[in-house]
Amino acid sequence: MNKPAKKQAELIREISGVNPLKCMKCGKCSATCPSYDEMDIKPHQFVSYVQNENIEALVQSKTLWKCLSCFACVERCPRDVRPGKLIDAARQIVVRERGADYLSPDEIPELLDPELPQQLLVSAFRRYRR
Amino acid sequence: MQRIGVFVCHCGSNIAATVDVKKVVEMALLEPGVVHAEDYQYMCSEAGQAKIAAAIREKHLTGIVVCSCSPRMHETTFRKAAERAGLNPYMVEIANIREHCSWIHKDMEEATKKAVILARAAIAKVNLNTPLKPGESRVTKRALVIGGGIAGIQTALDIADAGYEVDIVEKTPSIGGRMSQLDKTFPTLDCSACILTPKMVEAAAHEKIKIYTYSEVEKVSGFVGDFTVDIRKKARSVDMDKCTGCGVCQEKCPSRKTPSEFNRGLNTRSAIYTPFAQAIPNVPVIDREHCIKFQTGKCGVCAKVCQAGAIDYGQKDEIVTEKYGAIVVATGFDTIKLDNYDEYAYSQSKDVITSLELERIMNAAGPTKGHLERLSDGKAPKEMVFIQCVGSRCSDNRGKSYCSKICCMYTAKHAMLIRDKYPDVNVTVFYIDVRTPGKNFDEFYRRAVEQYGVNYIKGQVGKVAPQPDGRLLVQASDLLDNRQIKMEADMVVLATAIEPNPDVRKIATMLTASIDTNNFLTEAHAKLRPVESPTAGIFLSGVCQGPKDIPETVEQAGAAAVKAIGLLAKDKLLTNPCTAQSDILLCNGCSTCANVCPYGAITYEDKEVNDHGIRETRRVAVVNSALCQGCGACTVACPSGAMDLQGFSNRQIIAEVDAICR
Amino acid sequence: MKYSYYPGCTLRTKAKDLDAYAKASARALGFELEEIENWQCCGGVYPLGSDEIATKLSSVRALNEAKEKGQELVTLCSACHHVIKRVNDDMKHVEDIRTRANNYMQLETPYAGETTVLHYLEVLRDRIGFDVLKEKVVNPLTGRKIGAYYGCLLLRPGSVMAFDNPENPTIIEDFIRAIGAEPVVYPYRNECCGGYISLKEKELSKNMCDTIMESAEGFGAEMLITACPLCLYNLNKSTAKKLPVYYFTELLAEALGVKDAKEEVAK
Amino acid sequence: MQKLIDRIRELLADGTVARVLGWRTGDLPYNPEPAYFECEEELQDFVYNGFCGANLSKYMIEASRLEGKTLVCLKPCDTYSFNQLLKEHRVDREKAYIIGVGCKGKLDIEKIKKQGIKGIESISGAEIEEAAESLTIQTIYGEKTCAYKDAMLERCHVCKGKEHQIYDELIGDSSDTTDADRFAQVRRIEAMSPQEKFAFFQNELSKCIRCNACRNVCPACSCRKCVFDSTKFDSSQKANADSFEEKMFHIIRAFHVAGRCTDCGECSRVCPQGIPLHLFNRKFIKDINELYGEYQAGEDITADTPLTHFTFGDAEPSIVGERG
Amino acid sequence: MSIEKNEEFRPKIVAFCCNWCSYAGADLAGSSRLTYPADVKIIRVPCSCRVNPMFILRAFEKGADGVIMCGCHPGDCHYSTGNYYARRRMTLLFSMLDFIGVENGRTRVEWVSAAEGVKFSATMNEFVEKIYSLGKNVRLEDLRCRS
Repeated sequence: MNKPAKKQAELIREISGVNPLKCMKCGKCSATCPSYDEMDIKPHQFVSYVQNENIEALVQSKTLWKCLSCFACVERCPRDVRPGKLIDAARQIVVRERGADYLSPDEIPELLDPELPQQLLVSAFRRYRR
Repeated sequence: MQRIGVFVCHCGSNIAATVDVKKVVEMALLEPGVVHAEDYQYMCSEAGQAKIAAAIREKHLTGIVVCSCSPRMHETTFRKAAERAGLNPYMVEIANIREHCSWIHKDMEEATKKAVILARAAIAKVNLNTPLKPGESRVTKRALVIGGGIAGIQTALDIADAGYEVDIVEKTPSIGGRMSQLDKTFPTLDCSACILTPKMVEAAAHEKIKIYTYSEVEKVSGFVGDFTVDIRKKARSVDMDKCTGCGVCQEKCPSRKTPSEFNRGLNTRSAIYTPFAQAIPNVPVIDREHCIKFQTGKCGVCAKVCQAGAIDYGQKDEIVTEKYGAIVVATGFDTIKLDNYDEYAYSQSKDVITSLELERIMNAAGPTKGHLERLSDGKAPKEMVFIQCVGSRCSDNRGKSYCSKICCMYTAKHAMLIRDKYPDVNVTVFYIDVRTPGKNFDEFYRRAVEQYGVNYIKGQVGKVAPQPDGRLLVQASDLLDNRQIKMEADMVVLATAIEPNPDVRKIATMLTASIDTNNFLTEAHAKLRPVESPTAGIFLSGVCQGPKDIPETVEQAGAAAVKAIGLLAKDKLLTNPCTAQSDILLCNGCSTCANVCPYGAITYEDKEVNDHGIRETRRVAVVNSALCQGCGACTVACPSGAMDLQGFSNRQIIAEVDAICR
Repeated sequence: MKYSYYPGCTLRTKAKDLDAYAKASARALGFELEEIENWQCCGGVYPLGSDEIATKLSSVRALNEAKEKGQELVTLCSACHHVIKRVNDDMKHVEDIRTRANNYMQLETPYAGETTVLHYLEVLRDRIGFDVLKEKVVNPLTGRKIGAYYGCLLLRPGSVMAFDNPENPTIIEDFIRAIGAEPVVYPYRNECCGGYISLKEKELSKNMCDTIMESAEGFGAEMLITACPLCLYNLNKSTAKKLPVYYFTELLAEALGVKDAKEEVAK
Repeated sequence: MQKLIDRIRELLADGTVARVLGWRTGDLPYNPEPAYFECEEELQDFVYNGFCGANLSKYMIEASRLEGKTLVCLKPCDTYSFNQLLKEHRVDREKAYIIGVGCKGKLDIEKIKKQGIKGIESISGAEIEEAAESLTIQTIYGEKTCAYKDAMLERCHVCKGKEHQIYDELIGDSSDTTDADRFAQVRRIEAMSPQEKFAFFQNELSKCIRCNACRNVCPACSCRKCVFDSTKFDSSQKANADSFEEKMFHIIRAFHVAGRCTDCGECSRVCPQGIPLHLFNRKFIKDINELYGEYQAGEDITADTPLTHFTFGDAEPSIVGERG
Repeated sequence: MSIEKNEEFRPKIVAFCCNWCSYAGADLAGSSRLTYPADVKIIRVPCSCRVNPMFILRAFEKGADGVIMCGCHPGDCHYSTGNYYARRRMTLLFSMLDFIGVENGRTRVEWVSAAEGVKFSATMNEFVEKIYSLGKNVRLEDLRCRS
């Protein structure tokens, strides 16, 4: 990322509408997350990374692509921090700046099977690409 | 025309360094009504006060303005000085040229200009001041304590020991409160009942204390020193004088399916019942909603078996009206409803319980006779999980924003007691922070870890999932190990947030005592007046003011008692003379003012008036100056300007406005 | 009673059954689903970013069309419901989004969240009533033990979706009771199936579905029902316990005795 | 009207009421005025027609102090004022016998004159029985016609409805004459720039001659002594034309009646300078409706008045700036 | 039409402060030496509900350029409910002033507790700055005199 980290953090806060300072570090998000084991930066860490403006690590992290947007952390967060929204905002920044990073049209045919619903493709495109 | 003296204080250099005090004196002398002006180093000193007194006498002053520090600091001082010199104290006004001027401005010319204007406003006001006289009101030497838990009992005992009459009003059939439901108490682990019961007995036996159980406060009127309270004594259906407390009626009662309030619904009780064995008074009540006799007309077993003939199905609610000088609120708390926390499966599994329910399970008189067992199948648990901060510290409107304060300690207590009694049970506590300020408190918690091997894990639980085999899968964070834990447990205990007793809002409204967004009663000053409500004559005891444990509750109960005693010890109270007054010639009798009065101080009377020769009877507003606290809401609501506030009249304030904008 | 109806992409292709059974059942229950003209795909996922406007417009168009017709808008697919309901909430409560979306759309009168968005299940519960449904059942599915699978999209975030208690929902269980079968409550019915992750991380979503399947099976379910084509797809990929998964509308049509009518209605 | 007069005669004759509060024919065909009638003979001058716009509620304050019952004729919109006065204990329900008279919209002579109709000798079509589509006006310059609607008072275009809120009996039919948006003009002004707003009101208010007609007719302005006439606020400085009351009179008056004003429109009807004074009241009503929930003064006398009531979540005053 | 003297504009600003919270907050600002311009003059009232809209109109009429009212935070009123009434009254009054073309920035309500000396000072700085940017208030004085 070429923008300074401070600005990036600002942008994440703005897009997500989340104030990471509200976090009391209870870890309920990470306790709740079904993708926890796949993530390199865990949901609760994600919040403090934004707080500390450690953005470079975030945009490189696998977490962006492992979050399911299932909103379990959003629902259960006792402080209304909603880590899922932060993760999505970071993902937005990445796909907006880098374009199709995580899903390229070329790889799609091999991912398909006869039962696969359109909904899945549509959703994945929305999440993974600009 | 007033004869006004103006006194400008240097306050050492606090004022004089930034304000040209001589200039203020000079300018003040130009104002209408001013016949004397002088400055002095320290007006509040004895010498300064003597100067004021001398000027009042020599120049026959009718009003004075002191240009000095904030009236919140020395208004009383100068009023007293004026009074000693024969001037009505309410003819004194303060121009705040320190906090509002010299301390915040740097430029001397600017600060001086402002000081002159502030003095001018005060002079304009004094020109319209009238002498006021505080009223007197009597003090009824009796206190009311609302709530019969440990807070209420302690307050009542302390007041009674000082020689004043006290009445306790308790909603449930017995005094004792939450503390009577507890098994052991931290940090000493003595049995709760063993320390509480003697206090209950002492209160019941005290000749100065009268206890109304199964009763509620219905209506409060009056004011500090002279409250009138209606107490509803709910029909007990049992004659208190005849009942011997033998308990046969409870044994024989055929209706046995009502969840026991005392045991938090973990087992059932009969329709005629005393909440627990040590209840005071030891006289049962009939729960009419669940009584077969009351519901169907057919039964009457209790009356048949009662040797004393104490059962009285015809008993009716009774209203007792009493007068009190002081009221202490000690309404306590309850645990929150867990409807918003279904991820912890409280409603889905019997083996997910609250800490207060665990108290009952651990208690020898409880539903399991003190055996630690799963409520679903009666089996002994092997693996127990405690979850902290359930509903506390939540800013998402599902729970409470505050820390419930007692949970860390009682969880350590529970964990320790379980490990002590059942060493083969593993205990895991999931916490966010462990908060243990207090004497011997942290040591207590460390003992749980170091001596008893309780496993504390930093991280919140996300979900409790009941498994087909009846065990509970707990999914949690371990923040220090940075891993997600999935562990099976046999029982899960939720450290449920506490909240003020829901009835407190109703009571606060009756008392016009202020209450915060969490329904805790507000104290008059967070630091300096923590046991008084801002409403005079109302005192706060126990958790109704904020979360606290037993020692703190008892401390505060004593403090509230001292404040109440201080009030009861007075024979008379002086009332604030800055109250609203209605001009009966202007009053329309429209009732608008009464609608906004927070104290019910305004009533309407049909009064004979003489309006420039026309005599007629009119409906007019009358202010009870003992009730009026002088807020002025009525004066603005009044469409005709009939209502005005003494000491802050419309003309006085307008005169200030004019002086500032001149 | 006529409702505006938003089918969504998958109901026109892979999930034709979900749609056809719903319409057949609607007819039996005395209401009609009138398809929105020229609907466009909702996008499948709700764009969370507060600065996302363009991606919300297809929902706004559908919402506005329902508003103009004076009808409530009914959805069937969980994802469409989630997206449209949340966009509607934005249009109602977030001034910035409302202004920008309206500036873009240039509608006759600006749209400000006036339309009520209902999921088909909410129509059954809140408009028809499960007790009425129960009376109309001709072929009660007595003896079938059914696990409801809610997934995440219908329930969360609870404050916006306002569908049911997000941690302990009961609407599908009540539905199961109404069609004469026996609901099986299991704790993972509101946990995620993996959603779109199954495109690239098949293993991850399979694991999640295994947990769900095992839990449901353990509590005695013989089958699962869902409202979401993607959930159905993912659950079917589970290798753990192979419980059959159905759309709730299929069982509804069966209970109402109109299962065979679906082909006719589909036209 | 005959039915009304017959009934009034009956009630007066059998002693049910001691007097009648109604309208008496004026010296011109279009200026009937409020009047008391105490006997049969006086009733010859009684009139009720399209020009009887005057709201008689306020007279009931005085009538409540008289011996015996007073029969008062109230149009649907007048009953709101009566109710409001009842709520404020200014009138005595026991002293009033209310006949709810039918109303199909009241006329504004100024509107007729504005159409260039001068030298009026008589007007037909303003009688109540037939809801005439148009008025036929005999003038010294010949016969003119004018659509009834075009001659209606502003307030009738935003009619509160045909239902009487309080009455002992009803005589005659009413209709809802609403055909305009009550707040349209308020909205138009709200949309102006501060400069335009100021210019608008400066232009209107500079016409004011402080005749106090608006205050005197207003049923909400019923204080025994007006604050502008008392010394309570140092606000009665008659001599100085540039004084406080001169500038603030209308704003203060509107604030005094805010939450109590039923929007009866009498202030604008009687203003000799044609100042649209009701706009101030409507602005308050609109704000109250938007900020604190729909409220119609005089509709429900048990309801909380907006300014003597509150909710914890009320809007902050800063909303005024935020609304833009 | 007279030509205005080229004199530096110093606004007249009246601040009504309730005795229990905001006046004490102003005292705290003073004892913490938190400065704000001398243009602000404070009038002490027992409660924000004592502030009659007439006082505010009077101030403007007498030449004030801005009027601010401070009271206890909603829920914390010393008299329980006073500031709730004040809030409604001021909202409606300000809306009316806005309606007749008086700039909304000239009126303000701020809730300042006894502990909020910093907020008091910050609010006053902000408000004075706003009044400077609006310049002299001519409108209310001129309302009835056609220019």
